[in-house]
Amino acid sequence: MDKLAPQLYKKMLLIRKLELRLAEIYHTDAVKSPVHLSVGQESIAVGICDPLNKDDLVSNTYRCHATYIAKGGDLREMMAELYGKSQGCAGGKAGSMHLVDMKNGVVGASAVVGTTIPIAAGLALAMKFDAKKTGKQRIVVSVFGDGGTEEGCFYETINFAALRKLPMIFVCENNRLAIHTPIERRWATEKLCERIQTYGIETHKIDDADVFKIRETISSAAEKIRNTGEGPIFIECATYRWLEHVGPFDDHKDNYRDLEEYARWKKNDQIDRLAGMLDENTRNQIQQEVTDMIKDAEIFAENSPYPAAEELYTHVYAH
Amino acid sequence: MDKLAPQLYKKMLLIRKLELRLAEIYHTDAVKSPVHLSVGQESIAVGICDPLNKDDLVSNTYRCHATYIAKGGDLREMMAELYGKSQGCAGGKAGSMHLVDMKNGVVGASAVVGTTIPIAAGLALAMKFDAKKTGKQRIVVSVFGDGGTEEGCFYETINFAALRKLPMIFVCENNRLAIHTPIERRWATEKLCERIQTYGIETHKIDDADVFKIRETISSAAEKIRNTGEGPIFIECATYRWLEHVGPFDDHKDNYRDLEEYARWKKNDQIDRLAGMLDENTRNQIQQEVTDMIKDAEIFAENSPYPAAEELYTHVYAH
Amino acid sequence: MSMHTNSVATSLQKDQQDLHLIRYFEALREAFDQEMTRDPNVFLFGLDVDDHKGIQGSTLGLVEKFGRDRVFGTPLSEDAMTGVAIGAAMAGYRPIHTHIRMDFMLLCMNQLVNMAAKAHYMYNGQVQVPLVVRTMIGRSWGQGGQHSQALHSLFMHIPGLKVVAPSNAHDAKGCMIAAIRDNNPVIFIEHRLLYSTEGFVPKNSYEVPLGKARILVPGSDVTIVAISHMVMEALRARKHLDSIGISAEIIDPISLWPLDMDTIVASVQKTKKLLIVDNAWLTCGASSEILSRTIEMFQEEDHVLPAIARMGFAPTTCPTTRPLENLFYPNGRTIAVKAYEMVKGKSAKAWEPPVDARAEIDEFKGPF
Amino acid sequence: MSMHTNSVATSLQKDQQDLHLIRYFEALREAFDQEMTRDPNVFLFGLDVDDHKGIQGSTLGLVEKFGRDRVFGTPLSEDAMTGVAIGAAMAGYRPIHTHIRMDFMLLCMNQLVNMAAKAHYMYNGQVQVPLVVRTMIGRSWGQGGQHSQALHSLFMHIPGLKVVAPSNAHDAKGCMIAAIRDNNPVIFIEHRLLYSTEGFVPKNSYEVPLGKARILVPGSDVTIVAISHMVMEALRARKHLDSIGISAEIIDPISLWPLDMDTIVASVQKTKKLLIVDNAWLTCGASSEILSRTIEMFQEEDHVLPAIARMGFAPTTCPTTRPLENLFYPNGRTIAVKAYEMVKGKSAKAWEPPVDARAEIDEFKGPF
Ligand SMILES: Cc1ncc(C[n+]2csc(CCOP(=O)(O)OP(=O)(O)O)c2C)c(N)n1
Ligand SMILES: Cc1ncc(C[n+]2csc(CCOP(=O)(O)OP(=O)(O)O)c2C)c(N)n1
Ligand SMILES: [Mg+2]
Ligand SMILES: [Mg+2]
Repeated sequence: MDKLAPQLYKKMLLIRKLELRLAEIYHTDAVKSPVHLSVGQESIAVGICDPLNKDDLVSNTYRCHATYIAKGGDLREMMAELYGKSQGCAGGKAGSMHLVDMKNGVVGASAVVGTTIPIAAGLALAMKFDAKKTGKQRIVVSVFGDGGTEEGCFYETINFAALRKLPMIFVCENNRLAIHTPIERRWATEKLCERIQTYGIETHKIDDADVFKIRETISSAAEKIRNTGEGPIFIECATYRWLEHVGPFDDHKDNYRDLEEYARWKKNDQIDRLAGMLDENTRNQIQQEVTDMIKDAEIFAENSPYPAAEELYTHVYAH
Repeated sequence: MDKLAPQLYKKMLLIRKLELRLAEIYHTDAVKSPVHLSVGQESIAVGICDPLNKDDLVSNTYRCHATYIAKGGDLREMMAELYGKSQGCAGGKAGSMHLVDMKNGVVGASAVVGTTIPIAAGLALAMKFDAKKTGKQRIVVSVFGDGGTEEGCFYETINFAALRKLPMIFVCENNRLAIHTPIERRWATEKLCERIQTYGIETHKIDDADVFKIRETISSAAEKIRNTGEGPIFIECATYRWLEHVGPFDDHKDNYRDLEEYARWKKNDQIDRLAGMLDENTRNQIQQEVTDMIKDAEIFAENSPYPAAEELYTHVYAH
Repeated sequence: MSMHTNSVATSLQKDQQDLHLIRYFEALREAFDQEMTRDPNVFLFGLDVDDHKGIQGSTLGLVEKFGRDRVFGTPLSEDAMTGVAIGAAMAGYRPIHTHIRMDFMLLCMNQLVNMAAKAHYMYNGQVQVPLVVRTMIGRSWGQGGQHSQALHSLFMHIPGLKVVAPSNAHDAKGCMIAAIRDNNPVIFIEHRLLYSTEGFVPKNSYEVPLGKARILVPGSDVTIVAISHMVMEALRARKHLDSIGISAEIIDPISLWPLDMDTIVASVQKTKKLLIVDNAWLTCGASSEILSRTIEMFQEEDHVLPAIARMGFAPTTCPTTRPLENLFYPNGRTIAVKAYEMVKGKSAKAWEPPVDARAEIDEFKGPF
Repeated sequence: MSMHTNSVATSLQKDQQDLHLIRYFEALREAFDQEMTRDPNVFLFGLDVDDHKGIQGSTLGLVEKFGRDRVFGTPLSEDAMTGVAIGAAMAGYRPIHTHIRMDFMLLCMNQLVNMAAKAHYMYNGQVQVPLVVRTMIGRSWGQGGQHSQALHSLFMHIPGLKVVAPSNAHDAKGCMIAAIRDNNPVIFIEHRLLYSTEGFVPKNSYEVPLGKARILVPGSDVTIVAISHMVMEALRARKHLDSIGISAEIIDPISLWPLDMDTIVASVQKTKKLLIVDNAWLTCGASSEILSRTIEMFQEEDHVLPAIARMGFAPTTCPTTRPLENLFYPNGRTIAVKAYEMVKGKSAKAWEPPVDARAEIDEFKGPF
């Protein structure tokens, strides 16, 4: 824990501070993209990505800032992408909902719920093939929301992944909301893990968003898959979205959610918790580093030029 | 059982004899349609449909002859449809894979696997609305194969039906084959009922195709739904397809299936079984009735004219 | 914004005295309200139709008025929910199913094309599918490739479906009422950037018939047929052209299928020039079809063939960044220049219209 | 059947000496075999590709030769399996995904349109999606509305996808090889009724380039552009026309996107008449696009506009019964009559060509 706490703290703080900075500057219109912030949910992204290797992959939804950062996605390129600049991770063509950084193992995110789940399985299939040649088993982590599990392709993918024993970990970030609709209006029951077990899949349910627990669960799951070459493993992580579905504000006045639940989650904030585990020096140092990184990314984004007109026509077809 | 055995026997025999007659005449090209025969599977259709009311609905796949007949679909119109004639149940526009007879509660079948499952849920939703006005709860039975449960829309529908407590019964005809692919290559596990239970749905698994058992299960399920206005209920029925996937022949020489399994199922044939329960007189009389009905339908079909050219353009849009 | 919708109202609603000035989404809501009041079989459902934002306001208040049986949200299951809508429609109800982005309809193509479009024909009239599928085209503020598609031509291609894309509050209300009453599946295409535009709308119930185009502004030199949000751009182009003495006739087909070619061809017979501006890609698009049918109808009558040109989305995925996005879409100025070239000939000297105010685009920053 | 494929082979393969006479499905199998041998990253999967029927023979023997890792069946999950293919392609593999009916592709439009078509662009070149989606158009023997659709225009509409529809064994093999090697998603459209047609096919590996049309038979009086199985009907029409002294030039675009308009326009400049015969519905179809681009290119060059006509499926769902199905499709005789009218003028006296032998249609009774 001596090294782990500061490491996880730093990653979570980087996500939190960066997103709050986005929220702060959003009114300036520098960020010209709908932002789906993960504020309050950081422990999942960090718990998942921390034990992964650089050449493992994380696959995501439109709410992708947190995993992008946690997996080691390039911060400058992320910020430039949000600004719509040519040095963005996708040259300004993707925006906030489709972040991508293949060199750091961040698979392109998608704005269509559920879409990336089977694609992650395809990447895992490729890794299974690869492992037969290289002897080295990489893994994919597929992250999606509770809403994502309502799309048919989720079950199609689960069945296929179990049938082919694909080297992947499914992670459901269950914040009990899809936009404003509570889970009770969308799920017939909440026995998701029980259901997934009927496919012969090992499941874990973590209901307190404890970053160490998430990290440890992923870490042993990853090790097991690497050793045997066989997955998948399924993890459901309870969490809570502090801010509005899309945009920089909180929406607690909107009266569609239980503010006591929010208060409970806020009290359980993993960033506060880990801050409390560090000495002041370390904490200050990390906070400074994080602030500097964000500043640096912002300056990079500001200075980056917008893409030239001819970029409209690049990469329509691959050559 | 006194009246039940002859009644069920007659329905099963009608399906069997009609389909075997189709197989017999198939080489004459009178039937110009790909036929997916249910020979060997008749007890499911009959067990399901026998306890239903005329204004209840059965919804089906392309392998739809059996349920069409069992639910009381017009036999002449069915035969004329297979012949491509204007007096067919769909005027010759639908053929074997899309049989329909709304007046007798047979919802139009579809050649695309899975497609009719959510549509059945829509019909059930309508019946739930209707019941609030009429006080009478009709029900829908949605029938599909083991392959059908692999399509994402199946799970989407199950979740929705459970969430809204729709007045419907799901019946999976599990013949362990999708075309030639055995279930082991398609299902990660065979815990289908366990999985469906996680939605809070009552399930029943019938593994011997016993027509009385199927009838009784459906009958109590239907009664329960009618009384409470709340479903759904899920039933998995094991069965076995005696003939090839599509076409009039058996394909046992093709070596993709376990012939011992076939022999076991043949020995368990519900038509033979019920024949054995009847006295010779009753049996003979039923056989004669069935033969006459088929002959009558054939003559009707033969004499029916082909649709006129202008029929190509009728019913493209409803007015 | 009221310029063009004004003209619609004045030119067409002379005898419907009781107008009010409302926005596109309010016009839709009024249609739902009136039809749900009139016909107890109409119900409205889909993701988020019942939340406190109410699909950008277009469904607000309906739960309270009609109850949760007739206005309800769903799980994220576009495919099955479309099947549910079809089943309910077959049973005699009139569902209105809502997608907040047209891109999501790609998840339910099987149900729409294989069942909704075909059921009435394939079952030889035994069932009807009186279904309205509302769907919104997104645009701007970095929505990008998967939230900005306009896929109407995919539906126009399929016999059995109807497709409408009203461009103003008046037609939104009237078309929605006609679509709800129609006994066929109707793909009802809204455009996010039209939601806040205002128009004079009759307070009473009325139908804008599916299959009838509207001449928004008459003109004599060139016919501009524009679709959905491109109607607004075409009207801007018309102003530019007017300023240099070119008179453009602006036609809004409103209904993309059935398609009122008679109105278009009559106009082109007068102007001899047709510029089609689709709010979509060109290839196999509505623009190809309008061009093709115009040529065919002119040939049929042995008329001299008119000059025809098309504009639409750039043949790329929609990029998020503003400078590229601006190039992706036609606009009032590029449309005006194209029409100018058609009227004046290729050798005419270059003309650059002044920059437009385009409030609905320039000021849009959500909500999404 | 060998008539037209013969002519392809003789006119185009003069220097590829080592030919053999094989059927369409065998040509496909040869392409798979050779490419899978050449490139270990190619794999083939989809429902039933590994059973003893092997997709009408086109995949037979491949499991035995390449093993179950590279040739495998799947559950009935078209949507997710398409995502799996895309993921594997992004990871550097070259999957060939198979659908036995084009109608089933409606289940995976989201993956194809929102991801496969867009990934390379949206992620600015960070990934490629070298994917082949094989899909078969069904026809005849009561397959009807949900097993006979030809939906190529839906894919042509979407930037980022390529679409090919070879009409003969030679092009099937060469196009498949080109499609497998292409770094983009390619929708590869086969037609069930072409499966048994024979053609001379080089034994070696070769590419038929995506984006190049083929003049199958040269002619001077009218250009007939025909797609997929309609190529066979157009060749029958050519014979009828020939018998009354009309010389038709038959063009097979092979590749529907990219579309080789240059070859088409050069032909029409010669013949001044273009008849487009699509194996699909007309509205927003390939025929609209070919017509539109022809007009645009002629206008661009200030050429006198040619006479253009289109034929295709009747604007209905495909009925199963033979008499109606016969009316649903264009055929050699109706094509010939249309071309005759275009050449002779509307007032020409009626002409009725003799009945054709059409073995691939008349004798087809499955297997399905
Ligand atoms: C297929 C699809 N349907 C609907 C939407 C609109 N939409 C965007 S986010 C969202 C909610 C998703 O909820 P969940 O998966 O739980 O993720 P969360 O936002 O809670 O992280 C919805 C319905 C979409 N993007 N894609
Ligand atoms: C969506 C779709 N995919 C594939 C097919 C091809 N197909 C026709 S029947 C069939 C097998 C279906 O198996 P199952 O659901 O178990 O029904 P059974 O034939 O055993 O009655 C398949 C794959 C289809 N018709 N529809
Ligand atoms: Mg959620
Ligand atoms: Mg089966």
